[in-house]
Amino acid sequence: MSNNSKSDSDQISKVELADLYRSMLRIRRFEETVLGEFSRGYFFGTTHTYIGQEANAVGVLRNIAPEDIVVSNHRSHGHFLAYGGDMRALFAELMGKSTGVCGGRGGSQHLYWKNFYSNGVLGGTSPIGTGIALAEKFNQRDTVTITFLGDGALGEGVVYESLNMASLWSAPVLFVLENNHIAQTTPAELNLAGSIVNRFNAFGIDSEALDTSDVLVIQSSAVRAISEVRKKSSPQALILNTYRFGPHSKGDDTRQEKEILELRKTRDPISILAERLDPDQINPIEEEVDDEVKQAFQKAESDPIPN
Amino acid sequence: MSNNSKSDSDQISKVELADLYRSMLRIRRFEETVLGEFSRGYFFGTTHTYIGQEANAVGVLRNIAPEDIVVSNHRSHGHFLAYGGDMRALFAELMGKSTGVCGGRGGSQHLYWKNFYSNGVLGGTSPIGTGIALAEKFNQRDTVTITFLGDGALGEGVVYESLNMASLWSAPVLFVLENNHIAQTTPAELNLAGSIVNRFNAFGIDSEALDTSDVLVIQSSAVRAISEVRKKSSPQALILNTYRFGPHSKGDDTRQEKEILELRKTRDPISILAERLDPDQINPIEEEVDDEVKQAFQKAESDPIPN
Amino acid sequence: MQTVLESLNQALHTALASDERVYVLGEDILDPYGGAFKVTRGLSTAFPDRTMTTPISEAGIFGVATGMALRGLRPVVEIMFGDFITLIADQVINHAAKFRYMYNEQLSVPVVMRVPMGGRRGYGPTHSQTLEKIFLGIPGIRILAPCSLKDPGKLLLHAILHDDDPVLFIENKILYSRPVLSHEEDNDFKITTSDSQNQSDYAPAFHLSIREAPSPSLTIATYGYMVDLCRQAVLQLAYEDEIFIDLVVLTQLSPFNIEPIINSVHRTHHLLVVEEGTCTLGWGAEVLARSVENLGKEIYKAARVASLDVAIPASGPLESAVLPDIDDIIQAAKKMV
Amino acid sequence: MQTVLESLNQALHTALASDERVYVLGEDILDPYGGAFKVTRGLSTAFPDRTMTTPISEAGIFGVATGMALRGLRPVVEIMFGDFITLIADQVINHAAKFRYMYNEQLSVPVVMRVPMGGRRGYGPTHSQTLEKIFLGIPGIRILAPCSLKDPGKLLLHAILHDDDPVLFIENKILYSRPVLSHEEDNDFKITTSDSQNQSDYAPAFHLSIREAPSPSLTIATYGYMVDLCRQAVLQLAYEDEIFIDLVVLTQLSPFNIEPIINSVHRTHHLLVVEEGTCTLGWGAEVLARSVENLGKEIYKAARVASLDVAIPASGPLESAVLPDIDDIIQAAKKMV
Ligand SMILES: Cc1ncc(C[n+]2csc(CCOP(=O)(O)OP(=O)(O)O)c2C)c(N)n1
Ligand SMILES: Cc1ncc(C[n+]2csc(CCOP(=O)(O)OP(=O)(O)O)c2C)c(N)n1
Ligand SMILES: [Mg+2]
Ligand SMILES: [Mg+2]
Repeated sequence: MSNNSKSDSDQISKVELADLYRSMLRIRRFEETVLGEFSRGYFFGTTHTYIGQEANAVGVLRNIAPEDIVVSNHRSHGHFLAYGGDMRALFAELMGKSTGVCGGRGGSQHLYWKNFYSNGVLGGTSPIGTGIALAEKFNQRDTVTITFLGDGALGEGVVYESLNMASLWSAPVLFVLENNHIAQTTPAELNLAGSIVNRFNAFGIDSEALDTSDVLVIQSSAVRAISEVRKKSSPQALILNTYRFGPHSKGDDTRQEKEILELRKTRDPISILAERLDPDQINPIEEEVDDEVKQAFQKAESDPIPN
Repeated sequence: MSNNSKSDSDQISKVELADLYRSMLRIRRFEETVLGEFSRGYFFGTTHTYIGQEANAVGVLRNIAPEDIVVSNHRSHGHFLAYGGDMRALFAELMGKSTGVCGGRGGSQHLYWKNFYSNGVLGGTSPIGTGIALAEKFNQRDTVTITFLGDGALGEGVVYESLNMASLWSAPVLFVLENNHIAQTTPAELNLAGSIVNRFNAFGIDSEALDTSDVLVIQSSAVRAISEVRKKSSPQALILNTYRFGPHSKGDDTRQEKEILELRKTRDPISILAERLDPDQINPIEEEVDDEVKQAFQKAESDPIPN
Repeated sequence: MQTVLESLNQALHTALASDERVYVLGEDILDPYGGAFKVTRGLSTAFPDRTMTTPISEAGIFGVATGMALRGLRPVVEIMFGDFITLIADQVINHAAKFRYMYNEQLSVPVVMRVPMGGRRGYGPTHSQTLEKIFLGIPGIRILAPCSLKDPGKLLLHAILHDDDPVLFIENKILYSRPVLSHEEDNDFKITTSDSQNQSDYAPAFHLSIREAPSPSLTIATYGYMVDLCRQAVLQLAYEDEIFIDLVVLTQLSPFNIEPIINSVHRTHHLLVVEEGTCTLGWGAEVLARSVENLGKEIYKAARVASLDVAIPASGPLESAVLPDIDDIIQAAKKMV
Repeated sequence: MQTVLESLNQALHTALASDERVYVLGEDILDPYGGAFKVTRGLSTAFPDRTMTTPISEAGIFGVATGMALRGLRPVVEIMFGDFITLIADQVINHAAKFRYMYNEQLSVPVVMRVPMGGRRGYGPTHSQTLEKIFLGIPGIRILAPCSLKDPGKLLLHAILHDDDPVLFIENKILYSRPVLSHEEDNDFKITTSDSQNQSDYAPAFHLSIREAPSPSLTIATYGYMVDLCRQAVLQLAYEDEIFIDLVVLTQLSPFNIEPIINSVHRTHHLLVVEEGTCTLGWGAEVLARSVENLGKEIYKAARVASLDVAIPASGPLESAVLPDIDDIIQAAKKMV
């Protein structure tokens, strides 16, 4: 397990720090808007927000190659935005508009754009990510496929079928296991026996586990892992211990408020990175992002509904 | 890993040795008869014989308590006979007779009698065995459930769902993994990445692995494992490295004949045990078993067909 | 007035209280959350030892419950969304449903799986389906679907306590918040319970007709939440178009016993089946098939109202266009008579 | 003369040879074994890099193939026994079949799954089923079933090379050893290919009638291995009972296009559907449903011959009693006309 390391950030330019900050803040503000406006009836269905976990998507996806592939799950907004997905198209998708990522057919959990795929059936995406990685390998492309899974998804058997095949056939896939210690309302210890790291290792897949909300640490581990997957053309796992600040979907948080306040104090990736920025860098980014989110929301809102 | 240990057998009475020998020989002769007579049209469907693996079923089931439960798979004849199942009823089941274990409805892979259950869908029995173990536990019975799986069945995701739940809920189940290094025609190394032992351990299930065809060694490990499962009321695994001498079902052995001859020479549980018996013990047992098998076959053969 | 949800929740409480063999398993069913749709609310507080929250392992959970049922318990499993019964297909079809028959009637498997089904909430393609069709007709299981008539909880309770075979209990999500109507309370409809049941079929069938209406010229057969839509359509058709309908409501979908429908069509000669699932090979297909097998040219016209044969979109307007609604029923009925 | 097995095997060879994007995945498909039923024989020798033997992970294999299909390959998956399509239900229904529609037609999933189905080998309850019914009617997949008529291999080849959506290809095990009949070779029957196909439907439908027979009074609709049984029944009914039949054979089961059947029933007014799966909500249910929707009282009588609604026993005599045979078809036909 690595921990926050100041030395990493010393190497990193102010611009890069600002970009990382902006990336995470875009997700944060997007999700806050979704949660805030949901009750006003702008959106259809339900939503799973990424607040608190922003450093994972941003840290992992910041440096991927343009051809790299992302296989995401029900909690996909952060992954989608960090991948480069359009904010207005994502708002529009949640609003069921024809300009949405999938013309409103998919909704929050079912996105496809460029090399980004998400689906709402837990674990079911893992063999698909493995097959995607194999296809790229067979086609002599040195693409890396990144499959995001939550701790709860480790309950699904098909995940282990996938680990086995990915390992047997050396699929160039990075499994990113976001362990936010909870699945819907169930704490990990009621869902998971044994050890997450060992579950990957048992199938011959090396893994690294981090327990940090520092995007720089995640970024550097991810860069290393992705480059190894690419070089060795074989699978690896990155286990990110993380925390969800919001409800599972909407208003269904059964945890103590105190617990969440404490998490927000100690594990907020945005505050952690803010300390590394010059104070005068922050305000302009905040304004820029607020403005982007507001505009994206308004445009999406005035987009046509499909017929 | 343990190995053949002479000291074990020193403690064991001649009667017990003879009983173990008889048990294994009954399976061997039964299976030889099935294979031999199959082409004559006595049996329906197909069959998976246990020749070479007799020490597993006999070693594991020899000392179970009367209330203990066995959950078996497609290769169930050996388990069934070692459990105490009636030979004639098993012949009759394969012949589709109304006196069969399940009146001819189940056939070779689908047996139920007393506390013995088998089904032909690989891996699908594992959550069922876990549920059975839990039910017994909830009912304050100190029963142990023994679930047999093959190396190939480790491909099925539901097995891992079961390991997780068995571990989480402390189900008193002993997983007996018969690794005969092949699944139908596929060698284990083309099917399984990583390590079998680690797959159990990753879910918090302790295991012991043996590489022996000595029934005494298997028996002593099984006795220990079963008594621990019973005492701790929690799951364990026993991994038995073993070898199948016959075809997967009928005439579908793609291995070299040389390889099998070598196995028969070095890993035949019956020859291995025979060395521990007085030579004059053996003949009567052989005759007795031959006679039993012949009678069972003939009776089954003249049993009525169902309507 | 009680809602369907309250009725089902009460049934679970009663089941756990009245029989020690009852266990409830499911994802996220512990209090204070009490399950994704709250049908299991309060159970873990009242019966902590027999309310088991599970990993996200639908096949595994159902297999564990099957094992428990084999050893004398009476487990009830909640599958969080009916869309995921795909994950238990093997455990249902090749295990639980087969055991009694293939083991020569030597044992039985009293397990109940409760599954919330249906759309109209914008949950999108993987959380909105009405998928019981994949199990309808599978030998060895009973499939029940409560509606807002009479006593959905009683149906569930009977399944849990007295049915010795696997039961799939289909709960439409929209139905949860609807009030349960007793036969006596209904001002518009005369409701009779069909007496043409098999001995072993404890799930009632109902006939609804508008009080004092002329004899009907069309039979509508339906179940679940669609009953509510059909009632409204029937009223509108009567008052605006003078089309009078015998509404036949089944609560047991499979094994099929469509005698109440046949009896009605025998008189009306016109049969419309309404269901929320996609049309092709849904419940209605078997209803029409059996009807024509039984009645031949006594059926003048037959039709189905169901979802379009596509995935269910998340976007509200698209979802509405795919799912059947009152107007679809009215239009279909008008075309027939 | 070529057998159905040889025809299918050849199609796989041709597919691999003619398109680099084709991969074949399945359990135990490597030579010398060449797959449980030998349909994949020789592939691993000729195309070692594109013939992948897999772990026993039906869901996983199919999911991997879906991923491959998403990235431009054309994978073909063999599920060793059709009984185990239960294990891929989620991957099929909630993944592969949904993707094109739910991702707004931005991609497609050209994956073919081949599944041996059917009984008559005494394999017992978990290895003898005809289970395609659980996927029939699911939006987004095509279900094909070759028979011994004309060119089963061509059908498979087209599905692999040219169909951009998921295809479930149903192969009856008994059919494997049957000779493939060209239309010209048949002495008893006049065989015509129905021209009432949709543009997108490449799978042919056939009409068979006895040469020089009077006009038929009954339509029998069927597919797969049951075609062989129906042919014999049709001959016997003609020669012994002077009942003349229009035998309509479909090779595409789903999406349903039963125009050829409707056209025939329009003339005969009597429809018998024959299939090997259990009766309730099998293929025949939808055929009857659509027929009565289309034809109303033009159908005088309709019936189905299918398996009894139980698991398939291992014992030969019991299995025979459960599965439909020639005599069942003859008896059913005689009852109708
Ligand atoms: C197969 C399946 N079962 C159940 C669900 C319902 N569900 C959606 S999210 C969720 C919890 C997921 O937990 P985890 O994998 O830890 O991801 P997180 O929500 O914590 O990001 C559940 C149970 C589902 N989507 N798919
Ligand atoms: C779910 C499932 N898939 C495929 C099969 C077909 N099948 C029967 S036995 C077998 C090989 C099993 O290998 P293993 O588990 O190692 O047991 P062994 O035969 O070696 O005893 C296969 C693939 C099956 N019965 N069930
Ligand atoms: Mg989580
Ligand atoms: Mg093996």
